Amino acid sequence: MKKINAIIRPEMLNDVKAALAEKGYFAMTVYEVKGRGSQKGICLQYRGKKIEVDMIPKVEIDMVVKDADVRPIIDIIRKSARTGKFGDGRIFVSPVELVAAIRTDDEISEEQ
Amino acid sequence: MKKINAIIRPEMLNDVKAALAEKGYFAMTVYEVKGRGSQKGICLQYRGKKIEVDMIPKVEIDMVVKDADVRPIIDIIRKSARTGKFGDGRIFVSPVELVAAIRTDDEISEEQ
Amino acid sequence: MKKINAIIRPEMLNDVKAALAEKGYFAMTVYEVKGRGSQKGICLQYRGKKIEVDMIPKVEIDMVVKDADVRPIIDIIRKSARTGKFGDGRIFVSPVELVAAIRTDDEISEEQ
Amino acid sequence: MSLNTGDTAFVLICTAMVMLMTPGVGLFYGGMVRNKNVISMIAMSFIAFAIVTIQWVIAGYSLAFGSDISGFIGSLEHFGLNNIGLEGDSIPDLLFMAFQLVFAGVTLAILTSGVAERIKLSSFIVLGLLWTTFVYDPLAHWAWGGGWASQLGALDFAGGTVVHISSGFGALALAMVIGKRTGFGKFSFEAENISLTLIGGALLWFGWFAFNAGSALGANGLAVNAFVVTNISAASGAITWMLASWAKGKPSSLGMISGAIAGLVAITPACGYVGPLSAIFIGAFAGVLCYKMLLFRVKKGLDESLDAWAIHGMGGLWGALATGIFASSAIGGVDGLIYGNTYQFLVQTLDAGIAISYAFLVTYILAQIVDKTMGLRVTETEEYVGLDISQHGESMKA
Amino acid sequence: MSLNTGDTAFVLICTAMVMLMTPGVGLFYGGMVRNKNVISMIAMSFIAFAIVTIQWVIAGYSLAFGSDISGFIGSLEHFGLNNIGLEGDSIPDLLFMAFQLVFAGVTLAILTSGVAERIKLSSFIVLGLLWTTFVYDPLAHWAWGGGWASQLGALDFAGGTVVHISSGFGALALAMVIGKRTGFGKFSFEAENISLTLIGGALLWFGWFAFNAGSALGANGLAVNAFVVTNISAASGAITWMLASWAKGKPSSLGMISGAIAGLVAITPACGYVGPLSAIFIGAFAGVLCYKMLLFRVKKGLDESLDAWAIHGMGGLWGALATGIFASSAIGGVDGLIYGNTYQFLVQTLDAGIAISYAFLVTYILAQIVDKTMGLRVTETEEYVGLDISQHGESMKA
Amino acid sequence: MSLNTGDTAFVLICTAMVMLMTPGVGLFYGGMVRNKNVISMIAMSFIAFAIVTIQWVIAGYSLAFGSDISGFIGSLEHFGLNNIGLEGDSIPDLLFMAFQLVFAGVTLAILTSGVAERIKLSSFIVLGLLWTTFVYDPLAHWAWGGGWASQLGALDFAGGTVVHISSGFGALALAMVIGKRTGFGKFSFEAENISLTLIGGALLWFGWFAFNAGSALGANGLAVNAFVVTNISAASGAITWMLASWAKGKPSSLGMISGAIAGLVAITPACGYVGPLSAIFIGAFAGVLCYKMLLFRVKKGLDESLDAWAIHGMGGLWGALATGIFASSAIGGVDGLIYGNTYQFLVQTLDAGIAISYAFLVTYILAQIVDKTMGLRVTETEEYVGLDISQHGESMKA
Ligand SMILES: Nc1ncnc2c1ncn2[C@@H]1O[C@H](COP(=O)(O)OP(=O)(O)O)[C@@H](O)[C@H]1O
Ligand SMILES: Nc1ncnc2c1ncn2[C@@H]1O[C@H](COP(=O)(O)OP(=O)(O)O)[C@@H](O)[C@H]1O
Ligand SMILES: Nc1ncnc2c1ncn2[C@@H]1O[C@H](COP(=O)(O)OP(=O)(O)O)[C@@H](O)[C@H]1O
Repeated sequence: MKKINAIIRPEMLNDVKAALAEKGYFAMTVYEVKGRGSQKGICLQYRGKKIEVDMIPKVEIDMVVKDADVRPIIDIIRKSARTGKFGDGRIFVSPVELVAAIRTDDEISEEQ
Repeated sequence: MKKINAIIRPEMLNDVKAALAEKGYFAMTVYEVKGRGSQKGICLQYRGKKIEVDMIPKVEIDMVVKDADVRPIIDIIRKSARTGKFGDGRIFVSPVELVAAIRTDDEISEEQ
Repeated sequence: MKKINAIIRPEMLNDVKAALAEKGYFAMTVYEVKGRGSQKGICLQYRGKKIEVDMIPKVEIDMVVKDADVRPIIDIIRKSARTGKFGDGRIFVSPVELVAAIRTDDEISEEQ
Repeated sequence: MSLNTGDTAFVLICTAMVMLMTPGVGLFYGGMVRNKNVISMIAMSFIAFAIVTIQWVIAGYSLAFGSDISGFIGSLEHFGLNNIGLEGDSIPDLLFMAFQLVFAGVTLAILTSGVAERIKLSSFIVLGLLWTTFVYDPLAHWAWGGGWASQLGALDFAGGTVVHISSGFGALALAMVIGKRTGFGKFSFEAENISLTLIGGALLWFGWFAFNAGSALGANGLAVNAFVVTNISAASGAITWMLASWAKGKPSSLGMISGAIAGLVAITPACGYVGPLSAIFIGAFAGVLCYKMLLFRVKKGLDESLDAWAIHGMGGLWGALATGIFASSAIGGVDGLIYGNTYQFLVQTLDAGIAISYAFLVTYILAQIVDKTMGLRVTETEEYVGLDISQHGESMKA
Repeated sequence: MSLNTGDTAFVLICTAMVMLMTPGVGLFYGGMVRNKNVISMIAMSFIAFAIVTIQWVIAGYSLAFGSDISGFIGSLEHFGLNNIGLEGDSIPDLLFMAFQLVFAGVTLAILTSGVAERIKLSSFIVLGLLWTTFVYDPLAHWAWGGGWASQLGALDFAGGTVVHISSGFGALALAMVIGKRTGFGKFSFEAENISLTLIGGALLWFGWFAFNAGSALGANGLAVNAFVVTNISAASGAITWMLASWAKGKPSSLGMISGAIAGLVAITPACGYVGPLSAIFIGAFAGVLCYKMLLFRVKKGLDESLDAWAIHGMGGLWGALATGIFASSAIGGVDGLIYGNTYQFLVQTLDAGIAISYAFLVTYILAQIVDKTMGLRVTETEEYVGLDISQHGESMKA
Repeated sequence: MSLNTGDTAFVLICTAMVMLMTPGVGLFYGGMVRNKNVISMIAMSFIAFAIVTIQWVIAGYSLAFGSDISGFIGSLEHFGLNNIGLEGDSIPDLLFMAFQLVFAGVTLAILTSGVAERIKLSSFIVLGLLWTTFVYDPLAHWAWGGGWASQLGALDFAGGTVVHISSGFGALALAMVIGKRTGFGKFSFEAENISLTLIGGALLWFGWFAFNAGSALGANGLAVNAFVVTNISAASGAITWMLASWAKGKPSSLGMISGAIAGLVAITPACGYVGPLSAIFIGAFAGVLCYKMLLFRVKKGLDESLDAWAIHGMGGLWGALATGIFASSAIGGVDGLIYGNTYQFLVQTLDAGIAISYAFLVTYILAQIVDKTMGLRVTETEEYVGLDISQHGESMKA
């Protein structure tokens, strides 16, 4: 199992959710976050001085999925969240060793 | 070290915290999130059409713990957060390579 | 790639951001969280009884960085977020397998 | 007597201020529910006000203030505001109608307490219309429209019985019919937006001046007395609830503001009849009483969710009795028990008792009817996702 | 005639209540934008009020209410409040000035709808000063300062044309000049703080009583009529918008409160001329009409972002016509179409038509001038990071 | 002279509006603190109001307005409102008492600025009772109750000295006794809920009309003058603070609203004595002055946490002097410096100077006493977890 961690524009959340749902990917957890990207922050010209701005509201989507679903999900997110402008966001994938339901005793562990 | 990532009903947070504390598990970080589960969202009947609802407020608890504590903690969370109805939530476990205090120079790394 | 996960005092966020930026570490995602630490919660004396308090507002900084950057970043955070009192926070490091941009098709995977 | 601009100005502004209490109730309650039901809670108060406005203009006012039929209800002579004009005695009749309208509106808003986080919006609208017609309008008639209670000499200056007993005990009946929130007793239901509650509380305290002093229907000494004792009782209730809860744990801001509301409720029927020192006591006792009633309600496992019963119902009951105890003829022309007028105290008791029974029973029946026909309650799934999404298709953030 | 304390008290308090509408507009709109622009939205309403205050005291009042020049504008005789004193006819002249000031303030605040989330603060200040001078002041003069419209007998009791048509169609023109928000049509722009919007809506409803009833300039029967029909129309609009949107999906609280505002807008010009039953209809129709106009606006892909056009513009237009239709001489001394007075209806149509054209055109030109000289809009980067940070250097939390 | 309904209506409503300023102060400050102290900040303003209500009714009113003892304090003749009845000169005496009560309440709420995020609730209650008795009541007596300042002819129309100098310099003294917040100078303390602050600011601006115009104690020309200059000064202060801070960085909404408050503070003592054009200047200067004072305070490393000193203290001082400078006998019967009356300016300076010394010193002593006996400050742990949890057992969300 992998955790996909996608940080996107808040305005694209609905589209991304819909695009994922269409392909059967429902389960997710959503966080309201703030972030700054890698391009050394964003510069606002302000009366001569440049002010570096950071901490722009973003939405993070976490999905824990089977290994095989990682690639298609990344593609869907990319397609539905891309505007081509700075700030579109980023996707991180990391390992998850165990998934346990709370309602039932179901568990899935390791590589799947 | 492992990170336990439990997404539960907001209403159960107090019980879960208390149950964990009773067994000596204090340290945790809590997030307010929204989520949708795996059962293809929840359907509301609305005037004939089904509307799929997502994004229900949840609380996420993150605990970084020793490997040996993972199983007991999962059991405690399951016991204290379970209502048996949809929406009880889910627990994810993933690896943590290093834990470093900020106040002191203490560090714990890798498998423990 | 590694994910650095630093939970700090909200009041130190500006300093930490600035200290990181100075050394060229810009990209990060910030969460408002609540947390309790490992010292069995914090006890308030209240009319004889001790009340254990938890869930103090904290800020979490997530940074996904190259393996080589982990150590310097931890040092910077420690230096800029430390007050020496309880509640300074904690840093976790965990593996990230893939980083994908959304705006472009750039990807970085595994050990870097 | 011709119109008086001072009185008219006063009652006009008071009417606007009482209107503001309705969203005030919504915010007050909205802050106490879970995040997924905040919008529902606030919206219901607006909706209550909107539907009562139309009902009142069409029939409600006439039912309450039309010429008396057997002491129970008003005739329909003022249907559609027929014959309610811009003339009047010191203030225009139409203004009196409007001032009474905003009372009816806020009362229905208080009733939402009992069904918080689980009522179906459509059923609330239907129930609300029935309730204001069959519970509020008769009670208003009894006390102020020439009904039996006023004939007996029962005192209710600004609506302790009409507004607070009716909505408090109505909310209790509703809560019993609709049933507990899923997980009640197992989950913890904590106030999630206390700052909203405090904003609502501020608007309530503000509006209550108009509610009570405005009931003098003129900018006169009586209004001033009502204004002053209202404030004193609120302060006094806030302090005693805070202290009583402090004795058991930490003094929460919710307790403090609830105590203020308890004090405001209790002084409502009395404010035209008692003086400042009585007000200190009335408020102080209300703060402790309503706090104990809340604890009692919780202990009994009743999910009268946001405590309209404990605060408005029991606070209103205490206020009705306190009026019979502390009334001083120097202020409102009638003496109470402490000045030897046992009759007044008995009338107050009787009036409150009948109002309680009537409000509880009729609300219970109406709720059963709505429940049997269209269903009062949302499905468990809808309750789980929250009323904001399931009833309004909206949510706070993200 | 000497001063009347009742009338003076009434208009003083009404002036304060209308002032509260300005932050009310800010909160109402602030709840509808993305989190990164909330502060900007609320702050602009305060800033609008502050700059209009100074402009009005220096020149605006005189332009609107100075002695008539060719039916178009007032003279500068009252420059710097010259000769506006504490005497007056029932209320002091200076109070009339203040009451009119708060109207001018809130009107500019409504205009911010069209440029939400993308206007440069400095440009807004310049544009705001120009707009209030060249659009608001003439329109106020036409209707209330002895200009051509009042000479013709056009009726606008509390500002349907002066306030709502001007700001609604002005916002539309502004939106066209400044262009769509980045991502409009691609992103979803959802209201992120609905509780703020509902707080704002509550303050607006509250203040509107003063806006409309206060326009009687005295605590008299006319004020009472205006007060009552205002409330009815608001309730009626809230209900019909809710029902209309319910027919298509879930009844949102935003729809309900927008319907209330639509009802309030529509009754504004009419409130001194029509009675309660007409008010039910005027509000009801406004609720549906403005809802349809909102859908139309969305369908056309226009980013008049927070619907000042649909609600204030079209609601104001409907109100102007409705005044010409439903006016009853029993209330305000003038009959409308349904009482056979076709002339009045035609005058209303003409007045509204000219006001629409003038407001739209002049706003368009002023916006172009500001755009060409200093640039109306923030850079794309600034828009991306949000106006809170880019214009004010602040943000909500963390 | 008998009661006047217009005047009575006016002062009644003004009293309610000033009451709303107290939670307004709570929201204003609540938005500026860290999330873990929001509830504490708002709750303290309610609690301040509640305890002052009871204190005022029992003794405070008499200390301030009882018959003069040596120019310093009033006698206890009105203990428990003894002999304060419903008759009066144009308005009932009891109403005058209530109007003065709400002033005393809001003043104590302002004082919380200096101890924000670190005071122990129980100590605040004790200190608050002492402070209102030993600082507020004498100052009110000096200015309005027949004390030495009024005998000398010092002018303070609505409380620049009594309310703002007292609370501003009092807050400074408190801040010095209680000490800096942990981490002050090292942490950054940023406003975390600016929308709450703006809501609070709106309520303050609204209520201030009643505060200043109501001080005319009647709906007359003087009230109208006070109303108009109040608004002008607020607008003017908002604009100049905004511009002054713009010159150094971005114009924050906090600066804009703080400037408005500065303008409101500065016009408070002057509003019954100066005209609109003076008001533009008084507000404008206040905006810049208080902004500079804030910067000065920060530079000095003083943790007078939410700037009551800079805004209320220094704004109040400027207002007292400005009254002595700009007073015009055409408005309030007294001339100031610019009309050649040097005496008035000197009296104002003396009055302000003594008030500053008295308020600072006595507050300092009272704070020391409370600190030595019960401890003013929470423990470091309690401060760390926040006052919401540690003092009230509550928290915002999750
Ligand atoms: N290395 C990183 N670690 C943590 N979060 C990141 C990292 N890079 C980007 N982010 C998150 O992604 C968001 C969008 O990134 P950004 O660089 O602005 O996208 P783009 O490259 O398309 O402009 C940031 O605001 C931040 O929250
Ligand atoms: N695969 C997943 N990835 C991320 N979050 C998940 C995933 N599955 C569940 N969640 C989170 O857990 C919450 C509860 O899950 P849900 O499926 O509703 O529990 P249950 O299976 O008991 O109904 C969801 O709202 C979501 O936040
Ligand atoms: N084991 C853990 N798992 C998850 N979060 C933790 C853990 N330990 C600490 N934290 C987070 O870090 C925050 C600060 O930790 P704390 O123990 O108070 O620091 P300190 O040791 O300096 O007092 C806590 O509030 C919590 O959010």
